[in-house]
Amino acid sequence: MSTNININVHHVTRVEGHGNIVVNAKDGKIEKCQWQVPEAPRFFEAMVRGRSYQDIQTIVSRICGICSITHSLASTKAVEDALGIEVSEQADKLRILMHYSEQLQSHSLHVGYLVAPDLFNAPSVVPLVAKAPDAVKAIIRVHRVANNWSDLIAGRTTHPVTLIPGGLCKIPTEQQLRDLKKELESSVNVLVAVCEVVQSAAGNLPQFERQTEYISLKQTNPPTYTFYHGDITSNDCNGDGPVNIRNWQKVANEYVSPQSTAKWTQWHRDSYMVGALARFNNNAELLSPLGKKVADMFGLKKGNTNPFMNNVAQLVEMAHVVETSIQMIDDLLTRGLKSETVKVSPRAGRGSGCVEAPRGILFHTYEFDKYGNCVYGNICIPTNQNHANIQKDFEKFVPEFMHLGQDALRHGMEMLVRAYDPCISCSTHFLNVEFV
Amino acid sequence: MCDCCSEQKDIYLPEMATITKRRMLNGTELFMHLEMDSGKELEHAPGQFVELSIAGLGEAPISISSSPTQKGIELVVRNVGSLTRAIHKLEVGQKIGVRGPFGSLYPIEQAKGKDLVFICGGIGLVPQRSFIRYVLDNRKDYGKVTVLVGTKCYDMRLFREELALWSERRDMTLMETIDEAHDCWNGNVGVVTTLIPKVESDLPKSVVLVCGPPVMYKFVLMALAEAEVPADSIYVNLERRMKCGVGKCGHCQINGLYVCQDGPVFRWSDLALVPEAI
Amino acid sequence: MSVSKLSKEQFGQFVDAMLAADRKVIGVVAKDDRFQFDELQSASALRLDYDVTILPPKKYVLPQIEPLLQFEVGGGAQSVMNYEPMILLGVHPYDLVAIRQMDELFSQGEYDKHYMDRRKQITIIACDIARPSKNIFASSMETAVVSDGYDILITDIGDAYLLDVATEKGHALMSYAKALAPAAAADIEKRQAIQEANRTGLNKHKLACKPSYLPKLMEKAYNHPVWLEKARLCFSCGSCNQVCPTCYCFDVQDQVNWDLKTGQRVRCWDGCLLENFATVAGDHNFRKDRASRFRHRLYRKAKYVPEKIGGQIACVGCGRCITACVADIANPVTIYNRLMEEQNLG
Amino acid sequence: MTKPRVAIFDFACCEGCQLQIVNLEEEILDLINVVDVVEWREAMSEQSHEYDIALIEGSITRPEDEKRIEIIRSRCKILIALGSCATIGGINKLKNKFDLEEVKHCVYGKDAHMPHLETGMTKAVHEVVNVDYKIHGCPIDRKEFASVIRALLVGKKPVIPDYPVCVECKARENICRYEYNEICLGPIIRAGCGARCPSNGFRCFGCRGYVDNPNVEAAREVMDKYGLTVEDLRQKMVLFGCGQGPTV
Repeated sequence: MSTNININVHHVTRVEGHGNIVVNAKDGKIEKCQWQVPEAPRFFEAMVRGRSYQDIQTIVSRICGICSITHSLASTKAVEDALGIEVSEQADKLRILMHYSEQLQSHSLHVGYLVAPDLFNAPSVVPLVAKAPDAVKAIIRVHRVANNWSDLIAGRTTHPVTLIPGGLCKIPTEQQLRDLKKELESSVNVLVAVCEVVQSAAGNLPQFERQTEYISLKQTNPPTYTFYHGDITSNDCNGDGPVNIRNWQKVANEYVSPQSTAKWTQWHRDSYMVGALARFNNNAELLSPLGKKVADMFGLKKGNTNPFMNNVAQLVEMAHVVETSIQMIDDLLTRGLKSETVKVSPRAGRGSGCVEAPRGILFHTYEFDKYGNCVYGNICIPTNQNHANIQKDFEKFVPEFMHLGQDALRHGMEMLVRAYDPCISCSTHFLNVEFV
Repeated sequence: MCDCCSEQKDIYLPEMATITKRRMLNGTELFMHLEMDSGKELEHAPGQFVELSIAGLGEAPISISSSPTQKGIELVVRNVGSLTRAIHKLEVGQKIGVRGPFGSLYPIEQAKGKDLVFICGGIGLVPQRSFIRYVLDNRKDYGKVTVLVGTKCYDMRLFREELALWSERRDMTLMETIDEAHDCWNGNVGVVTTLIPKVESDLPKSVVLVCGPPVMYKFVLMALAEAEVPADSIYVNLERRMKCGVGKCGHCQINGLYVCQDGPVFRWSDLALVPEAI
Repeated sequence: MSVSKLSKEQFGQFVDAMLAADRKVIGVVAKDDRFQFDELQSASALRLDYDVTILPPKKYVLPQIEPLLQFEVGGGAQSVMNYEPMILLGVHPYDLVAIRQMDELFSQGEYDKHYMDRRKQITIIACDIARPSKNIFASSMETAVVSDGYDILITDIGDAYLLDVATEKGHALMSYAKALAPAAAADIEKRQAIQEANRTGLNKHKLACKPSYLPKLMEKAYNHPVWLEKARLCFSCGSCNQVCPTCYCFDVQDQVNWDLKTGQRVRCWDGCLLENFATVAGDHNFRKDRASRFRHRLYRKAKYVPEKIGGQIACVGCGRCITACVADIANPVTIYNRLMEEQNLG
Repeated sequence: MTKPRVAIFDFACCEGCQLQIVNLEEEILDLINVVDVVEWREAMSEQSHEYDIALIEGSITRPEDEKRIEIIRSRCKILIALGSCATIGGINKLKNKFDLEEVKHCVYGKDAHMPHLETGMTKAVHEVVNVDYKIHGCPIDRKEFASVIRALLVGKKPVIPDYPVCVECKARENICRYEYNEICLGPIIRAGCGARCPSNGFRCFGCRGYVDNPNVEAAREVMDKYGLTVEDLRQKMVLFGCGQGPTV
């Protein structure tokens, strides 16, 4: 088998944004092995300056169409932190419900439309329509439920409009929540069916392990498998964690890599991983019963170090958010929905907001002048935090799988990139792989 | 509300017609002859229009160019949008939807015994032709017939063969002009108003029928006023955006008048106090 | 037919009985701190004490989007006419006048079977105004009280409703009412007092002339500077058209299904204030200036439509356009009064 | 009849408009019944240089992007700009208000000079190549997208509204944001979205761009009436409105 490898994937497909893979090896010796991010930079942190605190969410939501709800939540929390705004319990619950809808939206999109073709050896979901129509329809159904859910609570599936500093400018009616609950209950079986389909092909996920640091939110009061509240933690935290989200820069330690228009990050090691697998590894014991059941289906256990299992962790979370949301809707209905008005006055201050995007932990920080106009913005997105880890994975993956030949290696590397559910449009755009 | 009307037909439902002839008159104007699939005649009067439609592409008001004295109807469709582009692609034997006829008529009765002067600008010849042919088919009912035809440029001229025949007829006078000189053209050059002084009929006693693009009316009407043609012997044929064709949708309204019902043919004296008309 | 009486509780039972019998009832319900006509789920949601609804009930008489035909692309078509019976509950007198005008407009000349067939399926339970809205001027337009045109007219006399059943259609609904008692003379007097008060009292903007004078007023006003002055701030947003109970202009469009073989021809609300309302093929716009479109609406209300329907003014004084206009230029009374003033001066 | 070949490309954007195509859900099966999607990097691995219709998402921000869009234009018969970034430059144009060197420095600090961080003025697609149709919005409305595509497939000019959002907002019986003394750009912004934001209690912030003839002067003059200032209006108009026409 040839040990000369020349992989140059310019713009990996079936990912959000642009990324390249470049591998070059001669006589079994690796000369170059790179994950590159050539996305056109968009400069959000510069653009928010001078804008009113009311408009920050509208602007930064546009960082990413896939996790726009997450960006909206993180930025709104940051604005509220800066302006000292309290949010009611009802609004807090509705926001979490809104956030869960995006987890389901994004995970079902990723696992169903972007990853599944790899597992079933198809170039896209289109040929699968003929091959496995029921499975495709099941995933569409789950995706539709998630989108209707976002529509209801966020006002739109993408770029939410109901989220304002202090609360929500529109809340669903109790009848709408009851209808949503029914829809979620009826989609549990569909979701399990989707898991079974993926399980049938899970053997196609490469066996690959690499020890790394896993970073996510952790909420102890009450203990929750959290996406929204809590502090920053990692499996490497000993005396130095958890870290308050206002100090996120101490965790991310951003730097510019020549391979990337997006900034890279590191904490205790030279790279870390964020996302579903990181959350799972830090919080698995807090999953809902159905979430645990799905993890068991795949034999996924806390402390897993196979990045490909991030896809499975996403399925686990899909089950978790659906089941947890049904419970939350019951709580909301028991208390009864009240219409709330929020009054906000601008003041000078700096604040941070942190939530878990579907693809990992996300940080926003803003500073405002006394008129409520933004003077500083800093955003650190999950995919950027994963770039270095992808690079490190590549460096271990290539020697281990080089013997399979160039095509299989390239395919495996593309799958590895996809497993991270990268959202390069967030940073700017994704990955161009160039092997020189 | 009475119930006696419940058997009424749906005014928005087109009837199907078949294209029996088609040819291009110039680069953009398609001439078509249609026969209704019901086998019946539309029984229109000169001046009226139909709503022509291709299901899926929409509907447009189109003047009828033929005289009711002949079988079927003739239409001219200019290629200006996606519907008319699709109509241009239809071939003989294919179907098209027709609603109508709608609108007011030329003064067939009132003009009897009088001299007629038709002033046609560009595509304005199309509806005028309906009345011209009707008059020629009922020649003895009318006095002198003069037809003035102005076209922007040589290549745009419509009904060339027919105009050639008209020019040879002794029972009518045809005068033609084009706005822009052309190598193949020996006739008049200039806008259609330049022909008005050449009309031999006693203009103040004639019935004058005007149809052309929106910009033309102002100048023609000024010229006719100068020639002392009374406003109640001038008829204009107007174009507006029409959706329903039946006086409901409001699009074609000019002040208080509905072009689709009160028009398209108006007596100019009725429009004198209607500022939006011209 | 006669005037009967139902206690408020019995009236609620009457409404619930109609709903229980699967009758489709459109009633007035709260929308935040405003009101709207919507399909009623239970009598408890009904708000007959409303001031005015955001949109008039025309949305049920002439829906915003309505299929006219179903077709095969490039082929034949069939009429779509499947109209279910409906009860419009709580229509104020001014809105009733507007619906009656529309009935006339859609049946005169070419008979609009789509409109009329639907309309015939609708039973109107009108309701005397219990609370004036902030911009109502129905008294000025002589539309604050009606004596006919409804199937049933109800009046809130405090502890009970009086029901004036005027038609067979109305009478048929009374089978859902229990404990119906004839109204006593004192009740009738109460009703008269309410109606008399409404006749003159619903007048937040006072028109300086009789409405019947408006067509004449407009004859001399065409080139008045007021059109340009007001229209300078006009967004051409058509809000005044949308909320107007007497505006009925529509557009017709073809929609194609995903099979690309079938589709429907629909009509949808349009508005003469919108920039391209009068644009024809070839992009010539016959009413290009904001001022000419602005003027057209007021002429339509005060002159053009009245000429078509025997003199009735096509403005019923609901005041919705005044509320809806962001630029605050839509108030017809302000404009008519200004014309009156200057006419008197001159 | 062979199915028209459709390719979807993205430039500087959030990819939310492509997502709306996916969000057609079951209808996407209808879509692929009537067109051949031959290239769509976000959703499939296949690629092609031969296509009839190109859907372009995103703004043009770099010289290499200008070249790429010119090549796409030369290969397609119909080019459709998809979403605000493509139709009006979208939120990306906020950048044009700043000095570009300063912007790079603000985000990347001492590394701002690195060649892969090069950026130019943000342009809408029609500022670089000829655009046949625009599907507006941030993100696009999937129903509108579907109806535009269907219209084009039967050879009909799609109906893209040229009237303000107020038309649809009134139709949905929303209470006007101005009645709450809030700025809403609805009166000058192109409809077609079904007034989604005001229907959810949020002001229109103008993602679909101006109507052809916006009365910006009126927008300025009504501020006073609602206790607002022209500066407030300017703050809102700049978000999606940079450089697309008259301003205050």
